[in-house]
Amino acid sequence: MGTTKDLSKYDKVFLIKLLTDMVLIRRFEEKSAQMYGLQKIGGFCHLYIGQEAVAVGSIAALDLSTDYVLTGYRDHAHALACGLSPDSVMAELFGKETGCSRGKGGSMHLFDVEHNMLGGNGIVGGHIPVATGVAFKIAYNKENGVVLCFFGDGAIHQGAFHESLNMAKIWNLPILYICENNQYGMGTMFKRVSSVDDFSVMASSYSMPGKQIDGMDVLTVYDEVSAMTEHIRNHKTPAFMEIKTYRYKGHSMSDPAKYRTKDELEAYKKLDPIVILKNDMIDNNLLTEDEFKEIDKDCKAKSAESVKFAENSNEPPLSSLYEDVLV
Amino acid sequence: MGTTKDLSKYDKVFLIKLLTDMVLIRRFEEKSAQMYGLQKIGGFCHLYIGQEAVAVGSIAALDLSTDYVLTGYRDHAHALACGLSPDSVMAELFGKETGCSRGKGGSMHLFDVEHNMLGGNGIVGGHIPVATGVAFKIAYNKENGVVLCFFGDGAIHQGAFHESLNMAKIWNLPILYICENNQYGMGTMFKRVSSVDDFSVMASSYSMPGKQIDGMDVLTVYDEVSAMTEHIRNHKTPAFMEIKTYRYKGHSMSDPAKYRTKDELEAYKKLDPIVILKNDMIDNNLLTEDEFKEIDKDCKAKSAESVKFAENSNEPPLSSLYEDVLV
Amino acid sequence: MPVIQYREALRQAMDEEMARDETVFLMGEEVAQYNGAYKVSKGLLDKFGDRRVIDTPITELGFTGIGTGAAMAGLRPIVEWMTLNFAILALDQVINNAAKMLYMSGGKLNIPIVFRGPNGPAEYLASQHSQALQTMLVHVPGIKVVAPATPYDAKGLLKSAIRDNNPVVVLEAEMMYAWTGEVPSEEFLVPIGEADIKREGTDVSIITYSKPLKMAMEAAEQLAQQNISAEIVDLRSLRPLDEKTIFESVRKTNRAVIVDESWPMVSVASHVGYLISSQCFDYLDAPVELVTSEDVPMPYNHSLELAAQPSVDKIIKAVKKVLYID
Amino acid sequence: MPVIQYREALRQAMDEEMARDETVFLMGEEVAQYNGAYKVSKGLLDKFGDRRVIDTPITELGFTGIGTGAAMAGLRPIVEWMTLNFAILALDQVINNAAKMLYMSGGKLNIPIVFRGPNGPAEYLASQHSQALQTMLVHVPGIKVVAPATPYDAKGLLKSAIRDNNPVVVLEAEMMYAWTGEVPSEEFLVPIGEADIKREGTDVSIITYSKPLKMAMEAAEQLAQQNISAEIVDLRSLRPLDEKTIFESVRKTNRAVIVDESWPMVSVASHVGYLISSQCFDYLDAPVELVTSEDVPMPYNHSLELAAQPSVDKIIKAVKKVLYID
Ligand SMILES: Cc1ncc(C[n+]2csc(CCOP(=O)(O)OP(=O)(O)O)c2C)c(N)n1
Ligand SMILES: Cc1ncc(C[n+]2csc(CCOP(=O)(O)OP(=O)(O)O)c2C)c(N)n1
Ligand SMILES: [Mg+2]
Ligand SMILES: [Mg+2]
Repeated sequence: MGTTKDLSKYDKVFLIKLLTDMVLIRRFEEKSAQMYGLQKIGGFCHLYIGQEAVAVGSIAALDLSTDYVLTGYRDHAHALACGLSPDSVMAELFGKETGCSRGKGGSMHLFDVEHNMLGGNGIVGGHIPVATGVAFKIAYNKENGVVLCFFGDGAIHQGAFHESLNMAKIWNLPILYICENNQYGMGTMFKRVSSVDDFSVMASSYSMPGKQIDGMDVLTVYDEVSAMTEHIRNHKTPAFMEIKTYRYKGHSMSDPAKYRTKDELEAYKKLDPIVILKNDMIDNNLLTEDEFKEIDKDCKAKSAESVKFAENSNEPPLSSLYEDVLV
Repeated sequence: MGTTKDLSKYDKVFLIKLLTDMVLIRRFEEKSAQMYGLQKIGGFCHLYIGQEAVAVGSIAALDLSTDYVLTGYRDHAHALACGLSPDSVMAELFGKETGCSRGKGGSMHLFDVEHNMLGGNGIVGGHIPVATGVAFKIAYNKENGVVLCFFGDGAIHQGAFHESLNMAKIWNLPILYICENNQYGMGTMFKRVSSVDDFSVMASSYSMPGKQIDGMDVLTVYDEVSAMTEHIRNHKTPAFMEIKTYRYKGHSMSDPAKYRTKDELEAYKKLDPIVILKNDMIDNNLLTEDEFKEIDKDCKAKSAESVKFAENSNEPPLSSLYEDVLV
Repeated sequence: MPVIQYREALRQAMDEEMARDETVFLMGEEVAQYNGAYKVSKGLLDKFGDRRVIDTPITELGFTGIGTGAAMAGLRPIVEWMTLNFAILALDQVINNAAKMLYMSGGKLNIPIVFRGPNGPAEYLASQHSQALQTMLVHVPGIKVVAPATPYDAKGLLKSAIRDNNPVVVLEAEMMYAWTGEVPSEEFLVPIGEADIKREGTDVSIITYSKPLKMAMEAAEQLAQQNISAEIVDLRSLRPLDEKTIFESVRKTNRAVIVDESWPMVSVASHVGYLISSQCFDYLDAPVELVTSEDVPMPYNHSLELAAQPSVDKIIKAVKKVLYID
Repeated sequence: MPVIQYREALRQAMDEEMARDETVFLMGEEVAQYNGAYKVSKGLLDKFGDRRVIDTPITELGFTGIGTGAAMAGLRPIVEWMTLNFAILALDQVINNAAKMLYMSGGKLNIPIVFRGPNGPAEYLASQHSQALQTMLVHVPGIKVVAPATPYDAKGLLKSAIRDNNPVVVLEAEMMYAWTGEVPSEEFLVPIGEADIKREGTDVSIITYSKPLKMAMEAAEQLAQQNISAEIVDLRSLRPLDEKTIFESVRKTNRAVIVDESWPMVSVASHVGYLISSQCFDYLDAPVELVTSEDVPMPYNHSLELAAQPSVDKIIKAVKKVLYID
């Protein structure tokens, strides 16, 4: 804590971007929670607050002109980190025509082909084979891209995980499987349903590199994912990474999260990913409190605007009920 | 080869039993092949010739008053090793009323509740969760039994394997997962579809003991499975074992097995499990050529009688078509 | 008579049967410490302990198969699927093992197991979380399928399901869990395989089950004000199907509307529609009408998702159609 | 015109389409080095190499999802299921991803993929290996399902399926692979969604698809000798269903028998039976009859398994019933 972390190897503009992306996600999710409370948003709404460093740090390591991102239903952050506008995401949460999925997908099904963000999936583990298939296409076309496939500590026990990693390895597919271990699958502490505490050991069942890293420091995530994706591109192999993180809110808006202690939550909040980067940057004279306030104000404004945009957008027409079933 | 293996620690009667069980399976399977050729048996018929030491050696380590056996569709040998009569098995292959499944199950679905042989399953990997459930019942009732769950090198990649082993470990279920690696899944050499050459490494993904052993020497199988089931009973943990073996015939009666060389087949035949035990016993003066001939004659006779029995048995009545759908 | 919620009725059924038979246990995602994703198993962990109320990992195929194996070996598992949408992953174990084991074993191994969970759309849950999947189960011989729509039927049918020596699927619904109704405090069972006339009528038979029952009752109310007397047949059990009660009603009213919230093609609705058409051929004064969900995945937008489902208005329209009114 | 086997017709379709479009590839168990469990992909590995003809591990859920992801990213996969019985394990990927992706993404991500393999009973394969599972797929919006019964239709429909920009399931059958028929050497397509009158008739419409077509044709032959003229409607496409052709035929003959080898409850047969009953209400001179498999798992014993399935005699009996003959 006391010692200053040396950030000299990073470009300031880049650091500002990481910080801004995390703050935007934080403020956007807070807005989502607020709108959910006002019943502007319904159904399942899974917030990412506390985990910002994972999506931001790992997606910052990608080139989204060739690389792809797929994740589960806790996908607002990944969408924003891929570059979707807060407007198009909030409009989707509102179920409006201007949403990134035309109001038909909702919170769990955010897509954006332009940014290679291929969802968003509501079935735990269901997107792991799909993401593997996207990596298959990259290999089939001899492209240079990499797929990041995010899933949780609950999803890793699904058979789809086992089947996918084996095929990814025998076909040398360029994909990094990232288990976002936020400690809980709904109300279940991950150790209660897992025969291993360190998921990275599972990589050896598929003879692929595996690593467990800290997910509260966005720069650690960025460095490790950069190195691993580099390795994937160079050695034509899939890889696995467990990123340890924590979600501050309940599993979804309807979960009071009674299954964990206040102390546990407070302890993690001391490791807040935004505070960590902010302080490191201040220590390195790359940021001032005022500059941070500016960034925060800006992100709050963007989130507020996204709500205005969503509110002013039209509902999809009734006719769209019958569209997009088949092309 | 040259050096004599010391069998002094084994009871002669026991060794004779192992030898007889293996010879019976060999002769029974040969009869099955013959009857298939005569179209007395139809559909899929998967022979066990070459793998006899695995079923015989491992099931010999059990007490079938408390222990259970479940396997896949290559189940004739496991049924016989559990003590089902050749008559009831052959009659089932013939689809007769006197078959162990009343002629409704056939080759892939042999059952015998009296001998705790709970199938026989045609879905690759489908019985792995079921066998785990049988172990769950043992633990639930605080019984002392163990379940042997046999499956192949092809089945291990199914998601059901991954899901089952994790639950077996978190609930401390008494089950030994035995991967009978006979090198091929249908026409596919196992290494072509597996990211690992040594399956026993997979055990660490479920923090359970894992071991790879030779499956051509029935005494090795017996000793290793005895030790592992002992460990399971004492430490209340599941375990995993890969048993290396080889099938002499095609995947099923309809497979000419063109995907492997004659040399490979011949090389394995030199490790024939029956020949190995026979020679070891002769070297230890526990068996004479004549005694072996007697055993063989006896097993041939039993197999021939099973055919007579099957032929003389009745077809199930048409009314039975509508029975056993619900109790 | 005590008035309780549908979820409480289910809880009572499990509570009573677990107390009655030590081999009955409950397993599923979040059923123990979290008291159930929809609080159906509230308090059961505290009462019966973690030997009999068991949280599973998120492995539908695996724990459905484990339940099947445990049943095969003599226990009586209740397997909770958090929703039927996720149970698609488990269908192999239900169809290939639970439903066929008795048959494949020549009558040796029956599977006394209950699979239960919410089925059908709730609200704002989009395509993957809003499916009514009864077709996939009712099609398959070797299992029973029930779909209670009242707390009374929920308790009575779940108790019968737990005591049944065959695999029984109990279809519930998120939206029904908070529904209330009278449930006697004395022990009772509702036999599997019997439909129930929820409202007597003479002009038209509205045949339905599960969540749409409420809409059908509401529609019948409004129709009554227009002097149209609708009889409401609640199937309750989908496999086996109580054809006798269905046919008796239609032979009396000579008109039938079937309300089913699943997709229309190859649905329980069209199957019952066929049965009525062929078995009441000489009694029908009009073609049987179906009111189902639209033949589309479920959209997230709320007005669209409501438009995709059956409604009171759609039912009234269908009734008027079979009555050739305006 | 060349007379070829059904399996060869399928092979030609894949061969031609793979030659025509580099993004088309084939994946499945034993499709490459073994030339297919039923030799449908014979020679394709030699011709196209292991980049485009790929053996998979035995992981139906996994490779079905991988195919879906590859299609989502722009390739045109043909996924072979060794049999539909095993594809139950893969249904989650078909129903929750392939069928819904276009809808959930608001029209952004279509899934141009073909799922194909043998469906329905063969011989001596018992309960788990003898299922006709079309119900599970035809019920679901967002996919197309075809079931060709002749080499000509097999080639034409598979080619159309490969070129279709939606998920298409092609249902084949072990027993049909060796069937022979005329197939032109020139390129042709059979459009998805069009039924085909396989035999013209005036007294009764026999509506069927897939393997039972042969029995229906045989029955029609025998009926002709008794001066009963049966028209045979081969559905070919189950989703979308060519209702127009079905209704036209029934409105002409006024009688319908539907032959379907799947289980009776909630089947394509009962669905079509409902559609005819309601849409041809004023034309039907008799209730629609169904000839399906018995409502039981498939037994291994051969006489029992034959008794469990449709037969020429059962079809003739049903035809006579709708004609009120003896
Ligand atoms: C196949 C399936 N089973 C169950 C669910 C219900 N469910 C949604 S999220 C969730 C917990 C997942 O936890 P984890 O994988 O750790 O992801 P996290 O929510 O922590 O991001 C469950 C059980 C589902 N959506 N899909
Ligand atoms: C789920 C499923 N997929 C495919 C098949 C077809 N099939 C039957 S056996 C087999 C190969 C299995 O190989 P392995 O597990 O090594 O067992 P072995 O036959 O060698 O004993 C396959 C692909 C099946 N029965 N079930
Ligand atoms: Mg988690
Ligand atoms: Mg093998």
